[in-house]
Amino acid sequence: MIKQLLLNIMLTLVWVMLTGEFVFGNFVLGFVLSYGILWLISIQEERKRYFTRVPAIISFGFFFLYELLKANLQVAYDVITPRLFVKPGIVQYPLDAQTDLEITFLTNFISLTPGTLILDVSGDRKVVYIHVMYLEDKEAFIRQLKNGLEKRLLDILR
Amino acid sequence: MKSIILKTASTYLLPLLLLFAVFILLRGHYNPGGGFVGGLIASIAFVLHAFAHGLVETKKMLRFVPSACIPVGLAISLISGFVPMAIGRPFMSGEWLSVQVPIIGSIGTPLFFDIGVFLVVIGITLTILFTISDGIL
Amino acid sequence: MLIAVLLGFVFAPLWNLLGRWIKGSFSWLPALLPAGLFLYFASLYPVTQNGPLLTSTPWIPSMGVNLDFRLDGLSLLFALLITGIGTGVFIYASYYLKGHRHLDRFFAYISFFMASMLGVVLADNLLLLIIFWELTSISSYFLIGFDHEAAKSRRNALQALVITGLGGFLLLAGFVLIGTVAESFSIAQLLGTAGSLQNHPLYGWMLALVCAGAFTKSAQFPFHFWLPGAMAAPTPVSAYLHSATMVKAGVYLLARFTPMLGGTDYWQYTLISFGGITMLYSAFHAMHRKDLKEILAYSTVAALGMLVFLLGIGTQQALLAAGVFILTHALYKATLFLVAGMLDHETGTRHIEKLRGLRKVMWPVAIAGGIAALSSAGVPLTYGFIGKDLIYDATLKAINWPWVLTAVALVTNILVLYAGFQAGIRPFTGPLPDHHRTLHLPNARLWLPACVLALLCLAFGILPALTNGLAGAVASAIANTPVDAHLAIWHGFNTVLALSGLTLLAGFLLYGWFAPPEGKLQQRWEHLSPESLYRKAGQGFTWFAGKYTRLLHNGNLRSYVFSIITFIILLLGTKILTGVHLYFDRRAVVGGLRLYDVVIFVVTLAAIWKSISTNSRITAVASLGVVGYCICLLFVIYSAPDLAMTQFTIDTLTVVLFVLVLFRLPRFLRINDKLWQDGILAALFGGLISLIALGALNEPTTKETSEFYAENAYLLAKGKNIVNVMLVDFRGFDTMIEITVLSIAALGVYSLMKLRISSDNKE
Amino acid sequence: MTDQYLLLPVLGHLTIAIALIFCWRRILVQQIISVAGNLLVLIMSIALFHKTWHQGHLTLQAGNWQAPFGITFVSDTFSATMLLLTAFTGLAVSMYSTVGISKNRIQYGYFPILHFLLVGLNGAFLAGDIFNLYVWFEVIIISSFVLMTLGGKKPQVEGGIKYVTLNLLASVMFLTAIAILYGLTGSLNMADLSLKMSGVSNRGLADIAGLLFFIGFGIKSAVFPLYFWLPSSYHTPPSAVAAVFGGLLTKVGIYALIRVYTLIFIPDDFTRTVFLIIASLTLLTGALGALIKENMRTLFSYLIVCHIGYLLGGLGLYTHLALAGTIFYLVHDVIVKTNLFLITGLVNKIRGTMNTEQQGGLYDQYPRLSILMAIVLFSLVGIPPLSGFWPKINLFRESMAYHAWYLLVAMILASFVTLFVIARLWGNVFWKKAPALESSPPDSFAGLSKGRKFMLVTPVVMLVLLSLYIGFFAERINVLSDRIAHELLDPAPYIKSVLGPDAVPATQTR
Amino acid sequence: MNLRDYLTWVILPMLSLSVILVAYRFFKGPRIVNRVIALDLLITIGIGIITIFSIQANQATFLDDAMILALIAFLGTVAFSYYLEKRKGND
Amino acid sequence: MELLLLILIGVFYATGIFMMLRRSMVKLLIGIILLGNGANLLIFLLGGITRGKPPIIPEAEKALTGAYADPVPQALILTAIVISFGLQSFAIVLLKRVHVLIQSDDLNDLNTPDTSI
Amino acid sequence: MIDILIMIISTVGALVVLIAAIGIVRMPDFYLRLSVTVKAATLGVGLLLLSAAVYFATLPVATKVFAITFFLILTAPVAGHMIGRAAYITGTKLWKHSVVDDLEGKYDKDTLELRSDIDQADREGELPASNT
Ligand code: NA
Ligand code: NA
Repeated sequence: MIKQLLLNIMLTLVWVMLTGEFVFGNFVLGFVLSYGILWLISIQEERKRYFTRVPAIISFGFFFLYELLKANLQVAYDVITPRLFVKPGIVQYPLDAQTDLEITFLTNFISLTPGTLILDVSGDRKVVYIHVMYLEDKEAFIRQLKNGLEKRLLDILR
Repeated sequence: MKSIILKTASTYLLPLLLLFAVFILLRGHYNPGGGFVGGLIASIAFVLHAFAHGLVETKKMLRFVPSACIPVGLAISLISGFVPMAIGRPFMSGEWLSVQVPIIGSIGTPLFFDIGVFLVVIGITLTILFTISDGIL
Repeated sequence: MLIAVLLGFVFAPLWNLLGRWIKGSFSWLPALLPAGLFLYFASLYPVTQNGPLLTSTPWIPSMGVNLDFRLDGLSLLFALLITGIGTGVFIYASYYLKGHRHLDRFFAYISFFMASMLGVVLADNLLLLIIFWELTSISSYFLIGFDHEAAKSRRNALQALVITGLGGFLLLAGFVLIGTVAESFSIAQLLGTAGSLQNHPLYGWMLALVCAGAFTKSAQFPFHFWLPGAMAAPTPVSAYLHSATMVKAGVYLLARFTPMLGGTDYWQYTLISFGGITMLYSAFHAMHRKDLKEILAYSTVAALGMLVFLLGIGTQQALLAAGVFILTHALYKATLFLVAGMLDHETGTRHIEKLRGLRKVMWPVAIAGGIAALSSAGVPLTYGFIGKDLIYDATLKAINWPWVLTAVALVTNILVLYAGFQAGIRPFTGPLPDHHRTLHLPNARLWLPACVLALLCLAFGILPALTNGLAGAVASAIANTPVDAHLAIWHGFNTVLALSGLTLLAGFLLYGWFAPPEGKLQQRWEHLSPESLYRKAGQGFTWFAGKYTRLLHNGNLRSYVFSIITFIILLLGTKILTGVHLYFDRRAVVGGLRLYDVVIFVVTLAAIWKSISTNSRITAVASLGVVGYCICLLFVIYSAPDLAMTQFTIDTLTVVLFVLVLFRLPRFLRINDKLWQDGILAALFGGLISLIALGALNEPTTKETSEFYAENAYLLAKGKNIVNVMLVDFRGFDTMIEITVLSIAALGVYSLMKLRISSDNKE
Repeated sequence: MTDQYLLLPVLGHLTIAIALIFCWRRILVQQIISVAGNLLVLIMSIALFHKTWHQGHLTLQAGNWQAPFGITFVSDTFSATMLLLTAFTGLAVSMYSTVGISKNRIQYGYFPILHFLLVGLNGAFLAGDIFNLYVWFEVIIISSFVLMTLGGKKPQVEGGIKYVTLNLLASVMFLTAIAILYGLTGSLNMADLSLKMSGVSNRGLADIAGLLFFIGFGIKSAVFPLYFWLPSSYHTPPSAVAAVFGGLLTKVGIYALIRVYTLIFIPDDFTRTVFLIIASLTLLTGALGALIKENMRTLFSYLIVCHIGYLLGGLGLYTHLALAGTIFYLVHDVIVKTNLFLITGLVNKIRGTMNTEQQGGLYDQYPRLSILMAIVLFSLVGIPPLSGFWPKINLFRESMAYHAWYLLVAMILASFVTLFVIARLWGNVFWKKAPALESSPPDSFAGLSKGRKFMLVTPVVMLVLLSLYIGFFAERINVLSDRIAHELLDPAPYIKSVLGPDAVPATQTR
Repeated sequence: MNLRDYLTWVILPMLSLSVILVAYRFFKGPRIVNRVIALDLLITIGIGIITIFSIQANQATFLDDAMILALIAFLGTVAFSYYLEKRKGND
Repeated sequence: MELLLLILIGVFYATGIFMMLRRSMVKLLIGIILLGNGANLLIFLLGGITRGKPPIIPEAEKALTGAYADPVPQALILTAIVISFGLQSFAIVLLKRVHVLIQSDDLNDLNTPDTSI
Repeated sequence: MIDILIMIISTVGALVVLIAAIGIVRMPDFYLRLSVTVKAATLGVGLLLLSAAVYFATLPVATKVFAITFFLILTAPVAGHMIGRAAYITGTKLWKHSVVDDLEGKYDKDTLELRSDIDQADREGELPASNT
């Protein structure tokens, strides 16, 4: 119930921002539209404590940007220099994330980080398979991901 | 296709895309967009959902049979054309109300016409795609 | 007169409605129709003596087609024959076909025919004439095919229709030509300006087309063979249509056109040669036939040839002879047909070797047959004698080669005598075979008409002056100048009499001594006969049609496309090479190029190339996607954001569509033949389009519509995106229809995928 | 003169079609709505014809935008006549379809799509805007695609592929022509184009644009050598569908051709010669094809091709009389060809086959029906004074006047072959005894109830009466054709009615 | 050098070069998967080009097209993946 | 750019026809799509192309002034694109149906209705 | 000043895009190419968009730029996952110098069900709760 309302308000805001007109009428219109759409597609799953940890989000954002830049530079360097340093491999990575949303968030962020790409999630949602460009040590890679990205992300989501 | 990631993504993309579709529809008179593109985007949203969740799920989620949009949309467009005739002007003359609404601008028969187009496009795209993918998605 | 003509058409369906009575005891009822009409026309005889009787009723004045009728000597003679012999035939048929399950239909057809025939001879308008002309062909078709379950009937009916139908179309062309040249379709007006057509540069065509109509209808060599084939019809029909009336329509036509087209050398040579050959050819054939009706058919053809021949000679004597011979021939030939029909009806055979001594069981028939045969031979005191006299008189007084023409006439007459005797006398002479002893005299309704006609032969033969007025009127009408007729038995001892005597003598000797072997002639020359040549030509034509049709329409879509594109290239190429000025304006065409333009261009070209050259379907689809996205980019750069959006969404959807369908389909066919041929054609086509586009690009254009939209989109239509305003307002109707198109497509997809019809014949 | 209700026949069908989609699965309701709707549209069309006849050109500016800025619809005598013919055909086919079309097809949208097709046809006849005409053509082809393949049997879809491909090619050519035309003039309104064409300096390009239209419309009207799709496909759909196709689809191509070649372009000598030669070849090709076909509908398909030659020939001759003849022939052809395919359907219902060799005995079994059919067949041949005869006089006459002897020969030969094949058909189907086949399908006509028989036969009777009317009251039709030819050759009133009285067409030598 | 020229002579050529490179991969393949990612990248670069072009032409309107591209390109890739899984590599 | 577009249009028409002349049904369809693109570009080109000036009236103004792209061809192409989409969808499905019935991609296998009497 | 900023941002963006383009040409196997393209392009285009936002400096444009970037970030990894997975299933080979392939043999040939191979013993007891 609350989730629906939140989603609704969020969509209304997106609407207003998209249209760029901060008029009362536009809020109403946006609310009505998103209400209609939500009614149309009714998503069943309920989720608790939707977003509470704003600071965690901000910190995660900076962390992610840092990772992004670092890895991008690495790839860029590799691409424009004549020799290739890549040591690719597909790694099975056990998940702590459980819900679909958690998994999706996690995988998306892993993929967005250069050098790593999610290929698939196992049917039982226990592991993901990650393609890694610079794989020096499999165990170290897994550990680093566990304590870095996944932990921070789950802190936000749970 | 059994992908949790795609499923989740499409679940959240769907309302966004639909909202966007309506946005594109309504602003068409002032900016690029309009009933066609709006309708196409809305249908793409559903098609994406169908790819992720399977056709059966998508149909279950929809509160209407997509093909029903066709006659309804056609009827809306046609009626918006007939309205001016009722007051003695040629078929499809633009008739405008004096109120102004944000984004949309003036409310008039062309707007309803475009809404009809929007519905028809959703109806036909979904009918075609759902019919073809019946049993394979 | 209009009513007189139309009565037959009115009664035709009526007989059908009265079917039950007609098939019962009221079968004589229809005969009242021709009888009444005969009396009507007979009553008009005095009126026609003072010149033609004309009536006119407007029908289609804007096309110059009116219900104009004329009754002059010529028409009257034919009208009387049609109704008079018609009466006899109706009565005869009412018994001959008694109990036939389609007797009502028979009377319907034959009334219809009678009316059409009356129309032909009475029409005073060329187009009206051709209408009735075609109707006679059609009704003849139905009558020949009356016994339609027999394959032979159907075949012969079709054959007759084909020949006369072709003639009809040619005649129509001829009439239209004459009408165009003379600026009138009215016969009266044409007769009034007679003489002007002969000098027209297209005279030859007029003559050829009219003759084509006349010769096919009147069974002139080499179109004659449909007539013996038409004997598949019931005998009353043969007697009526194929001896007395319809076949003479061609003769009538030539007679009618004598003043308008006649009198020239072309006319003479054409008619005389066709008529002469026909006479000899068919008289000779008549001698070799054993089937009663075939003998009569061929002798009829000979008589028709004689008539054409006489019209070709074209002197007053010849025209008079033709007029009298029409009557003579109609009387005796109808009689002979009726007799033949009775013999067939009673004995069940028409083979002359099997028919002997029948005078003993059916004497009135024998008398009728005998008189008719004598008349055909031209024995004095029969009307045939008068006719023959006039013919010799005409040939002897012909302008060119009188003796040659006379010899032709003589030979024909001798042979015709033989044929007449074979049909009218031989069956009744000699001993009666045993199996014919049980026969008895048929109903009077059968023999009475024949006897009446035979008596007329005799009556006119003894008192030829009775027909002076009519014969004169006929000749006058044909010649378009007053001609007096003085018919008499005795003209003194002269060449004509000698020729008549010679005819009789030679004929009797031939009849007495000569018995042609059966079928030998036909067997030997069959493959050269016009009929078999016609069949071969027909087969050849059909063979050609098959080859041609299958060559073009061979079932391969690509060959269709190939032909169409070739045609387009030839058509437009010819036009461009012959009459289009194209030039290349460097500034307008090349100016303002940017790097990304070139990149987009190159990528598009490469993607197109990939999409046509790849062997993988999915790669082709992906390449198409690239093509689409490049176009989308072009649209953005060249100021069409709406187009770009639509192009992009639709391209993506098309990819989805392809993907959903494609994986169920087999791989691309690996056969890739005719690459060069197709490639060159396609390149030519593309080049052509580019060239045309270049031309159009260089043309300056006004932009007043776009300017109107730019100025008024917001002020009048309250929108700022002009393209969208056009779509929903200025040109909203297009959009309305466009969504209709989409809806139909969706319904189509739905039904195509979901509907399965199991049963084979369900529609 | 402006007429707000000009579009009623179009909008009427559109409304009916939409209403029919709303009652998607209800067969009886659909049948009733369709027949009643067609009757209604017939009345509207008669009213429109009446009004056009008495008041001259009627126009409607859709959306109230003055020409050439909006989309214009014009009803002149030609359009109104075509509308009337379409209405009669529509009514006949709709009635016939209630029994002649299987329930399955009705459940899958037969009736709405039939009405959509009629929408397209009526719209095309009224369109006064070249791009709008294109869109109407698309309505026509897409609905014909659907009707062609509805049921999805093998020959249907096989023929459908060819039909679809070649018609799409035609659409592309049409669109290409529009592009060139817009590039040359910057206008789409046909009346406006008529004025602007005279200002185009590059005459050759204008002729090229015209020829592109000729190719586009030529494919649609199935002239040689663009006809291939027709004999590949017309015999595959149900007879009722084939009847609309046979009666109207190729004619709308000819209509458009006549329209653009009288209003926008004037054929130069080259184009006229092309038309005449193509017409002759069309006549011959159709005739030769008809000669060798044993399947009734294939045979008739070739006859459609053949007889298009008369129409194109008349346009190529391009004189008043020739155009009048063409119009007359068009009027005759629409009614007769429709009826021809309807009776084919009846024969098929009775005998269960379209092959003439396997048919027979109809004359004995159904004499009255046979006579009815005979009238249709002989009208087609043009046995005078039935309807097909009259126009030939003008066409013969003008081809002589123009010294187009080859056209004359082709017309005579085509008439002759038509006569021959029809007579042969009559012999085979009606006269001959039905061959006693072990597996001959049952007569599915005899078993029908009186009411259903009525629905099947009434349309045939109606159309027979119409063609008899055309034949016997040829004066009326001739006056009509004459007036249409006059209007076509003098477009000034058309232009003035669209663009206002001040629009002055350049004096053109015609 | 003003902004417009800079975009025209530096940024757009860079993007054009990228297009050429990606197109090369598209045409070279090998196999459809490589083409699909190349196609995806082409569209992404297309978004960039449109963005730069909108600055250059001073027309924010074109960003709407970029938005549509961003939204929808995804569907194409999903469809291709779907095809590949169904066909299991059989082109 | 006009020159490049001219060439491109010619290539679209040529390859479209070339593909229609192949024996494969799928290629036929690709040909139809290419032809349609060619026709659209032709309209676009002949309507006159303008860089970077879409026919949209700016926020503050009430009418479009100066140089701008001709909206008419754009509206026409838009209609044409959408219509082609409808027709192509139908054609694709028809193709699928044909394939289900004859199990072949070869157009030469499609001549039942032509060669049957 | 603003112009300089735009130039810098757009140059960086274009460079990133260019590197991705070079990468897709140079990388030896499919997975590496995919890896390079997905994010490099996202980042690059994001920067280009940012430059547009700076240039126009209006809220609607900023919103649009935000929306586009958001969509790209949301969809690009998913798309990469989809096509990468499809590629693996259809047998696209890894580069010959690849270090490890944990995925090998994990897809069920018929159902394409992906196994995890950890806690084989546990699997019998607790089946995933929300398996569709
Ligand atoms: Na490197
Ligand atoms: Na131009």
